[in-house]
Amino acid sequence: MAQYSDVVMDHFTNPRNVGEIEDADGVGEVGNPVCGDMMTFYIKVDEEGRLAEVKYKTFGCGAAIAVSSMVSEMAKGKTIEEALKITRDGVAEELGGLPANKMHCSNLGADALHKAIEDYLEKKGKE
Amino acid sequence: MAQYSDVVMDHFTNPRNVGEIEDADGVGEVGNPVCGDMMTFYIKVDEEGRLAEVKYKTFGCGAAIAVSSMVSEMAKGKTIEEALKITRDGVAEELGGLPANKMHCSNLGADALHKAIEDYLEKKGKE
Amino acid sequence: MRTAREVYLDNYAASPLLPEARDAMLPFLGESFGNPSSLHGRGDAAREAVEEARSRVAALIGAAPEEIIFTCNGTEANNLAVKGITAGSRRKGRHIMVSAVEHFSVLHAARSLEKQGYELELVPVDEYGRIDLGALRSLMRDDTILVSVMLANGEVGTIQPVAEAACIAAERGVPFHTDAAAAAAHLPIDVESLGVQALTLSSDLLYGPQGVGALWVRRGLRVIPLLDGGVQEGGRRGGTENVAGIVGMGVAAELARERMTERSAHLRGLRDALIAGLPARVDHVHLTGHPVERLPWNASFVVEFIEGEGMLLLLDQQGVAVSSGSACTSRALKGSHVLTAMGVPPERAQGSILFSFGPQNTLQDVDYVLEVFPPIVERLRQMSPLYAKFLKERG
Amino acid sequence: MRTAREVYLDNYAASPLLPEARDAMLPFLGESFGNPSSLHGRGDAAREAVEEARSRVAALIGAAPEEIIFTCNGTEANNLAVKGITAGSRRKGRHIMVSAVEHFSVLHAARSLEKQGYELELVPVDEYGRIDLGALRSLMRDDTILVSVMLANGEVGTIQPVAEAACIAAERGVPFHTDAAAAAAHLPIDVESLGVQALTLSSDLLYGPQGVGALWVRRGLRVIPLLDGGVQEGGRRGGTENVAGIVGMGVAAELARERMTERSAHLRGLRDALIAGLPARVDHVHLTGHPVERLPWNASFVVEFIEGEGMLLLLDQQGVAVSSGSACTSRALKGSHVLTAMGVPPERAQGSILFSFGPQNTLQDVDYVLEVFPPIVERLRQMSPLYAKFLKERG
Ligand SMILES: Cc1ncc(COP(=O)(O)O)c(C=O)c1O
Ligand SMILES: Cc1ncc(COP(=O)(O)O)c(C=O)c1O
Repeated sequence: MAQYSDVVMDHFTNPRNVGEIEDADGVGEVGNPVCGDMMTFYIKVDEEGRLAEVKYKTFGCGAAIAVSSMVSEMAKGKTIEEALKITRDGVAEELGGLPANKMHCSNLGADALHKAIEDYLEKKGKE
Repeated sequence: MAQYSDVVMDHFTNPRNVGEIEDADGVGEVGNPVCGDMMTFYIKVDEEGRLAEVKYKTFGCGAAIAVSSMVSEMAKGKTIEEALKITRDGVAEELGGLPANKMHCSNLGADALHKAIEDYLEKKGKE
Repeated sequence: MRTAREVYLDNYAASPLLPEARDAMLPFLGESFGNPSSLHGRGDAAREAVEEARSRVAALIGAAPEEIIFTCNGTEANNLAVKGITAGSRRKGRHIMVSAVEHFSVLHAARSLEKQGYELELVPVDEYGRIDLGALRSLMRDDTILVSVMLANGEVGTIQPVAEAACIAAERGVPFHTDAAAAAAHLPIDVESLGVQALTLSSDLLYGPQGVGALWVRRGLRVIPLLDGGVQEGGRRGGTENVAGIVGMGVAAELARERMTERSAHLRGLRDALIAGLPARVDHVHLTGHPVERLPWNASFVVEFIEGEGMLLLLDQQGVAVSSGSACTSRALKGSHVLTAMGVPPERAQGSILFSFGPQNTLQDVDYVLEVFPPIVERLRQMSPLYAKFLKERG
Repeated sequence: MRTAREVYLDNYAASPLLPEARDAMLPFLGESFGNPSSLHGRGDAAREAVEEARSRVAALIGAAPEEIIFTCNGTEANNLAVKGITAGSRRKGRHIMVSAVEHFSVLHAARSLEKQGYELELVPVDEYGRIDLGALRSLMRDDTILVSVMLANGEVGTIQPVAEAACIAAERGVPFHTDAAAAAAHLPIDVESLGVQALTLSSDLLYGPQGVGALWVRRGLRVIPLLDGGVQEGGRRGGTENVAGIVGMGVAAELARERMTERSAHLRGLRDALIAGLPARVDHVHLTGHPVERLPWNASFVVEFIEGEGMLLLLDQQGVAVSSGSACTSRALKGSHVLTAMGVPPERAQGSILFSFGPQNTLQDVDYVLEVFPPIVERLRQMSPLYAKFLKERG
């Protein structure tokens, strides 16, 4: 798959932090299998407001899986504010670039993370 | 030139009876260099009404030259009546066939011969 | 990444060139170079080689050599058929019909005509991808000027009832084209008994070289050229001939005829072993296409809950080369129009995978796939939110 | 018939494939087979090979690789340019202009557009075959949507003032296409300084394999595909790529760039030796085309009073391969439209003969021609009624 960088292939082949968090503090789902890619992110926030745990499940192409893995690595240990600054472009950059046609549809990881954070904030607000 | 039969190639390479007859009894010219082929036939008729000599000059493709040569061979020694029975198709047949696209434009030999005979008959009539 | 084993099961995309075809081509890439239009000895030799290839290709489908137009691939042949035949019958009408599962080279050619003012009707197919003959009959009109239905679909393997369809078109006197690119090496074809007016062939799908194809057009049917230029190919297709390629296609066509029975039996064995073995080892895997009326080399599936590209990449890492009709694996990022036309739900179509066998494959290749593929599916499912949902729902 | 010597001087029709190109192609006809669209390792390798070739072809003309569309020959590239650019600018007008001496793949493509309702204007040329720039300027209209003038004509060798012509079109904002098929191996090309929007290349005229060509299209200029199908070539040309052929063209393009100066000097030497030698040995022989602004490999003549096919056949018997633009040697039995456009009288055009040199030719080849050709001319003239007339008239 010459279309993917070595970093993408590494994250696709050995995705970090795959899984669900049963008692997640926030859950974010984006995408749609009809369009090709779908991701669900789970976060656990510690007392200092840091993402202690970030997990995900991903349906989609190699890029989608690598993006999820990279986002989980980038987000882990960050504060909420820091994590909200993770962007699609930033993720693609960390991955050593993504093929042009994968930039939009498969690069949903940051969105899913942000959704999970919003979910957390919303739940927290309600407490 | 796989398009031509061996007989055509032989007549093209070693055309028989090429030339002019200074004091010809009949001369026939057909064709037009603009269209590609042009032939002039010369005949000499003996006392018995036979074609004692048949010569020609030809401007044109391999087929045109081979046709002229074949016609001269076929006509030589024939009576006027016999010579008038030489047809385009007969010439092509004797040549072992001609490529389809050469049947019409290059196969003018019989016409030229007939014109030479007409010329002879006309001159004779005037005598 | 080099793996212990290379198992190439993407013969539909490209297949090893027959050594016999290659050997026949080499002189024309070397000292026998020549242009068939030239009037000297070298041109004669090139022309004779092209004409011999033409006879061989014609023989494969029971046609006359002068009815064969060499093209540069199946795509050009299909474009020439669709655009050339309609342009030749312009005065008779503006309505064209092609099946919903045609290769893009038919479908997109037809769409481009639609943009130019032709009316296009897609003939629907059933869940196995077979066209609806009743619909074909009822959708046909007095101003229909072309029907195109492929002989067999490469993506899902389904063989179409072309003789029946051609018969329906013939009742109305409508020219019928069939794209036999994916089928010609495997199904005996006789254009007379098939009753079609035009037929597409592709060299690479005959195990010949890439860069060559052919369109057969029944004598008397008018085809307006797509490539205007010189009077090559009887004035129906200009351009200097790819002599070496044409020669290679000729040899491939001849060998297709000679080896068809033997090859098909071999391929069918491999195909059936995988079709039987895979669902036995992996749950929620479904064969796509017709279970019986299918190409001997085609084993296509949808694997639920996961997406094709991931399968491809992981199989590639194990040395197994395959393809998929998923949106992510298409450069246009669109899911397979074939699966869609067959009514496969989009999320399921995302799990499409095609194993296409070639003569060089063995039962060991099937065994290897059956060994390495199930863990790959399992691994991707473990990552899949859809699979998690499914498990939860099932309880 | 085998002769002592083989002197091949029909390199314009076909030329020996460069061994370097052949060597680069062979793996792709063997174990490196693959489809550039495939997403596995084999597909990657094929895709990389195609992309490398694209870069090499682009480098030959100073273009960006992604602006290169591979086709199956120069004819397809020209058809794509003429039909694709006009279709892409349909809304802007219906008027197209091509020079009167274009290759048939431009001229007949334009004629087919004319049948579809476009207006075609042929740009006239002078006695040397050079276009009339004043006429180009004055015939151009507000609704002109394409001008196509070749870089050089293969039949008579004349190089066109394309930069000047393109400049005139640019003033009006009209897309300008140039067919560089016959020129690209011999004239340095930089699409920027040339100021054109599209440019045709043909592999076989770069000493690469037959069956490949390319169209360069400047970024931003819309081209409607001729071959609809898959999204190969950036969606501008469908169909499985001829990988081996494309690789061969890439190598040929690279070598054309590297060897251009040296090759041209060599060819020019041969050409000039024949151009000087032939009229010195045979009366009433005239060079056709421009005496100075001409392709290094082209020595074309008209020989008065005789016809081309006869010369070809007799030269072939001496082992010399050449071509002619006479009506009898064209399969369509029409005299050269190029000579006609240059005002050569038809009976003179019948005596057309083209010696096209290639890198493998030597001065000995020229000497051999100068030895065997004069007796052939003499022999045919002795048979010619026109020559007899000429002699008589001269007295
Ligand atoms: C059914 C069918 N038709 C046409 C084609 C197009 O052939 P090519 O890619 O050689 O142009 C293919 C290619 O796979 C095919 O499967
Ligand atoms: C100027 C020019 N353009 C286009 C072509 C067509 O190239 P092809 O025969 O490779 O299609 C030729 C071929 O000789 C040519 O000389």
